[in-house]
Amino acid sequence: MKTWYKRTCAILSALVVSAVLVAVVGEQVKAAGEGSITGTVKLNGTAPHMKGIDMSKDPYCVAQHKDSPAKLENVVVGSGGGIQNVVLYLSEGLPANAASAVPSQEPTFDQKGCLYAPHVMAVDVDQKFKVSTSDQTTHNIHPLPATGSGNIGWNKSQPPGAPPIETTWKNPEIAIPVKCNIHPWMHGWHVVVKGPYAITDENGNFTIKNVPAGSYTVTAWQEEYGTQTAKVTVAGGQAAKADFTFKAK
Amino acid sequence: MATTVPEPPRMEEQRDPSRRASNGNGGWRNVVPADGNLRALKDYSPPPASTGIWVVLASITMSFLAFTSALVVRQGSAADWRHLSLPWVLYLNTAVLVASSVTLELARREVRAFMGGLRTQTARPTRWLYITLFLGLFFVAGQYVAWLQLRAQGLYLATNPNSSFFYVLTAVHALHVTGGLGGLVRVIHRLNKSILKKSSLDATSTYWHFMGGLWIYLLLLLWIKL
Amino acid sequence: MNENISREVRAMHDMSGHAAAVHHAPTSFIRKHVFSLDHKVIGKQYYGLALAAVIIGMVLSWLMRIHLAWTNAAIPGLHLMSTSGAPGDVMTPEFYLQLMTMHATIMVFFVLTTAPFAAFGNYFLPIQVGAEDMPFPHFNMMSFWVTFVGFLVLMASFFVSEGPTLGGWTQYAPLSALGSAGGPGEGMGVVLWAASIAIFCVGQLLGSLNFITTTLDMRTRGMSLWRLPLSAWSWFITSCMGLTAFAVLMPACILLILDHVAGTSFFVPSNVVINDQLQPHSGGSTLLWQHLFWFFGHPEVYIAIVPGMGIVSHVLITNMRKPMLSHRVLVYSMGALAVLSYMVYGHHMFLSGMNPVSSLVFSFPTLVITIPSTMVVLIWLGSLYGAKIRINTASLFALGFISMFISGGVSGFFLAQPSIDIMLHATYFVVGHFHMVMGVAAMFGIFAGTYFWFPKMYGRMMNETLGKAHFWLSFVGTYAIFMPFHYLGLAGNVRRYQAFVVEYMQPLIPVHRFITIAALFTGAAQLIFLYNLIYSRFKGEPAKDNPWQATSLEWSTPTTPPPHNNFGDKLPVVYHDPYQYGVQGSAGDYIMQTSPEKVTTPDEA
Amino acid sequence: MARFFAVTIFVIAILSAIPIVRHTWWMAPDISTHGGPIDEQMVDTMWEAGISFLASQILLAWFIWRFSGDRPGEKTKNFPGGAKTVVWAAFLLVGTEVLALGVFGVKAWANVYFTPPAANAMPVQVQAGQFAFYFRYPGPDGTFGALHPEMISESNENFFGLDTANDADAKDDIVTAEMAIPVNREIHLLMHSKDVGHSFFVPELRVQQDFVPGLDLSVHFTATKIGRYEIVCTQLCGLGHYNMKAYLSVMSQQDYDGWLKKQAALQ
Repeated sequence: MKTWYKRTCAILSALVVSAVLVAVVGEQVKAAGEGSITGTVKLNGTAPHMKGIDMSKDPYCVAQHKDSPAKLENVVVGSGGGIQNVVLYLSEGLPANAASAVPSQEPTFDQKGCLYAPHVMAVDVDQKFKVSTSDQTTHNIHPLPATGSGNIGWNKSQPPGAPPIETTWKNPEIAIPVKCNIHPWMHGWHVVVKGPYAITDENGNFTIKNVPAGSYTVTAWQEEYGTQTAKVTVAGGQAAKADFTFKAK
Repeated sequence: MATTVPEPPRMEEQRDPSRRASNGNGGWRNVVPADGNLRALKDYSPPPASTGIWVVLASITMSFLAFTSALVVRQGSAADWRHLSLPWVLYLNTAVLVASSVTLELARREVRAFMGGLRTQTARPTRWLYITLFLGLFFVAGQYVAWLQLRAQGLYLATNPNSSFFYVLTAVHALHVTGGLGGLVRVIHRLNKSILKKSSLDATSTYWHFMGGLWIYLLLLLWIKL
Repeated sequence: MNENISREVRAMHDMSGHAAAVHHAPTSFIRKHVFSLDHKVIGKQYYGLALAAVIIGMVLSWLMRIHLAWTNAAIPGLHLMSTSGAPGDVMTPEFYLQLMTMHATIMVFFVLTTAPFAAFGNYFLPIQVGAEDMPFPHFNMMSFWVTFVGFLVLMASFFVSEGPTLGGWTQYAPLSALGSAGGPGEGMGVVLWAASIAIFCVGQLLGSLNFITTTLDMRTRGMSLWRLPLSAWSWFITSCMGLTAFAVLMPACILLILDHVAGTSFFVPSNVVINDQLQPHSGGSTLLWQHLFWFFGHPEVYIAIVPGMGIVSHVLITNMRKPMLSHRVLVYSMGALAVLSYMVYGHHMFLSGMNPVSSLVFSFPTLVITIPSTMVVLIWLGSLYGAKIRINTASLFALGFISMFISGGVSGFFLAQPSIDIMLHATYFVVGHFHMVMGVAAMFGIFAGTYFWFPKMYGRMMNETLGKAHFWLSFVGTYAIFMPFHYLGLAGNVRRYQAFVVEYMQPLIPVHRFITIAALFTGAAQLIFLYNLIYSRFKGEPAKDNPWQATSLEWSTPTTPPPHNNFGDKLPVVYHDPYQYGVQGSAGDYIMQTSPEKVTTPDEA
Repeated sequence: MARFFAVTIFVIAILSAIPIVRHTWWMAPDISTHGGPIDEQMVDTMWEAGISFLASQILLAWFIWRFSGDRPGEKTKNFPGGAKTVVWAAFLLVGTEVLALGVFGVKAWANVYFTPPAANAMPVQVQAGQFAFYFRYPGPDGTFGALHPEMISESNENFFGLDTANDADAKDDIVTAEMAIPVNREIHLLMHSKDVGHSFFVPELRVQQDFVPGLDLSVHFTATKIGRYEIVCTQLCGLGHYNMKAYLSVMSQQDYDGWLKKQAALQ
């Protein structure tokens, strides 16, 4: 009786251990298969002058920018000519299963100091994202997808302290302008793509993660300068390189 | 404060039943029999239908005045007023509608004679009514043809203000005419069941003639303005 | 001619005339209580509709008031009404405006027009003229059910994706004609709104048709026009207004709907840019809508108040135990109001870009219209002199009506003048003015009528104690709410604001808090009325046929409530003017219109 | 009960009148040259309306006090004057009142709307849109550039739809979110709405005028007092209506010139 009990325990534990091993190893193999694309987006030429924003209509907004006057964010060029807020995504060559995978993390599109933070938000199709407000003044969020894009626009207000609006976009669209009518200067972008994407930081650097091995067309989108593409081949587990340069108008 | 001297029942105020009661001072229409039961005599006061129809026509008039002023204001508001050649079929329709008024009058004469009992045949005189009904239907159909002709010119409801007003005015009028057709059907039906009221026949025909007049007004308006 | 023909002929003669009114008492429940042809049932149905509507409208106003006083404070459970309209129970600007629009539309159309006019008028006009029913009972039934459908359509707009329209009950174009580009609720919401109002117009036109023909053709023997009670007169005059006003609003609504669904440009001008997008309309006239709307809109105000005048006079006379100083002056004044109401509509548009000369042209009749109104008030006051006023709930509300009407009336002096309108246009002064004069005053008229006629409608008296409590709270509360509105207006507080972020308005917020508290109390007081209504309907003490010793025909019906054909098998014969109270040489202090007693009046003696 | 009611009416009437008399809440002080007659008109009307209000409320209260309740043995009696006096009273009292108000009103109205702007009036254009006012100064060349609605782009701060690239007149136009005007200088305000109906209301300035889409109106006024005032929208224009406002700064001429330079630099 006792021996029978011991044997079963042994078998069971053996099974468990092997299962765990298989899982772990399998994971590593998969990870080894996925590479990434890194690079920088630069501006060739002098950065255009960004107009200041006169928020005097709403004293609250003015108060938020006492020390650093607000400026337009259509083209934000960092040190060394890197452009911020450029969205990079794989426009061709993505296998269906990778394209349909939806990232789990939820980006937040915040309203701060009567501006949008971030000014440009990229999301995957069906990826959940939050629209929140940190301001003590009421905003209305009004995304305007192109007619026929299959995305449905909406227009909702967020009083101070209102809970974030959580929603998704159903179809890829480059790009959906977002407005606040109460503060007409407020505008931002939702860039809806399929598959992995990245967005440049203040120095224009980016890294598209979780790219399966293969060769792709990478597209960079900037709200003023439009798109540029580059052919990139990603070897399993390697980091491919792709740099972009927009010409100043 | 007017007098409170009670009014004695005026038996001497007998009227002959055939004469249509005057619509004057409201209180003095009815003759009161000794037992004071008024119901038997009610038919000597003007039937509500003959008053009601004018009430109806008044409100219809108001509506079309509103449409007219809308048209005038809209024309003045912008320089996008384009000339529009009316479909020729409208003139045919006009003729048809006028004809229908005539036939309706013929019908009325017959029916009045019939109801008065002074007539030769026992068959009910529905012939002219049916003809009127047919002409009315023809008019509505004709209006539809007019829309088709306009569409053929590439003029849709929203093409320009003129076409907008053309469609709206003709459609609303056609709707009212259809209502009149309903009235005619009702008249024929009640006549066949011998429960037709003279007043409802009169009211229906008044309405019908008004529709004719209204259409001629609209045609002039469209002809001048568009 | 043979036998059967002559029978036909007779049939045709017998069936002519008032036959329409003669329909037999229904037996089935449906025909008795739902699709009834009986003007009394239809009147009650209208009253029920108004009651339901006023409850909704009042709750909406509560929510608005709370939000105005404590902006961005969470109202527990508000998200249940609209998740996007109240994220975290905090009201959004668009939701406030949507509630405001619905409050106004519900109150103006489905309460102030239906209750005093359609409800009481339906029930009592035929009885007061001594008829068995309206001449076109089927139209009458349709009139109610069409109105009911209109109400449902309006309510439906709460349940469309973006919610009801936020354009205000005046629905100024182009905001109302641009579709969703204009803002949340401006798409489907407006279409439903316009459809609902157009349907409502049809219902009221059918009603007016019946009212007018009833008054002109259905009067019993001896009931000359000048022997009609003032309430009957007011309903008659109102129906004449309704006939013309609603006939103008309907085309306007049709055109508005077309701008939405058919892409026409009646009201939307060229070069309208919203959200950086050029709107696909051109050449429309924005003032056109305002003209059409206000041509209806101003008579509508009198449609709401004139029945109140009639009902109040009727109630007051009975409780003063003496007739009005002059029956005819009152009637003529109400008539004058009706006629003038069409010439003054432009005073709503002084600053709307209309030619400044026409502003002056419109301002004079507007000032002149104060003369008939003043005449009405002075007649009321003059008649109170030497009266023996019986204080009961009905008469209290009637007297309260006069007080309200005065308070709301005098502010008209200001708004009639374009120069002052520069300071007061679109401020709370206007809101205070019309709430006093056509809102609350009309409500007081409805209350007076209810407490006065309830015994006849349901055969039971209403509870006086509860009634008086209801009156006191309402009367004081009303002044507490609406007097401050005028002060706010003088201080330049703009209406239709969901919050007061404008600096010069912030000091006024405490006033708004006071108003809100008053509004909550006054609203709660209406629950007393609601309870009284239900309680008295079933448990009230049985009423006699003529509990107020009144003279007009509704008090001489054989039974209480009246039988199906109102007067049994004999129609009444009228011998007297409507209000024979305190007549010298008479046994009692009143003579009913039906009594053949011969007496002489004081002025004859 | 009746007497209590009478007292209530009396008290309410008095209480309602107090804030008016004490000007607890009253119009903001006038800073315009044309506002005087308007204020006079307001005060006159307040007197006439106030008196008729108090008179009739108190009369009502008194009659209720005096004539309520059944007084056995006493017959009801009629107002000695009878209906005639009442009718005449209505006609004379109100008629004259109305006439007076009307006539004086015309004066006040006329010097706002029937006087053309002076030739040297300073032109400023205001554009209303959901939900902000933007202002345009013609710049050195003194002419406004043409408007191109299709070019309006709030995201690029081209609020008026100016073609600065090709239009010389538009190049030097100065667009601001705040309105500044020199004191004691007549302003000719050209009003343009880019979308729906709005209104331009400055209580201190005694100016209120609707914007009519598709129809450009203009008003003219002279501010006489330096200060910062608020422009608010009074015509329901959408969800942001309550927050559609801008500031009006009335400055001394040199301050104004400085301000304008600063704004020009920001373009």
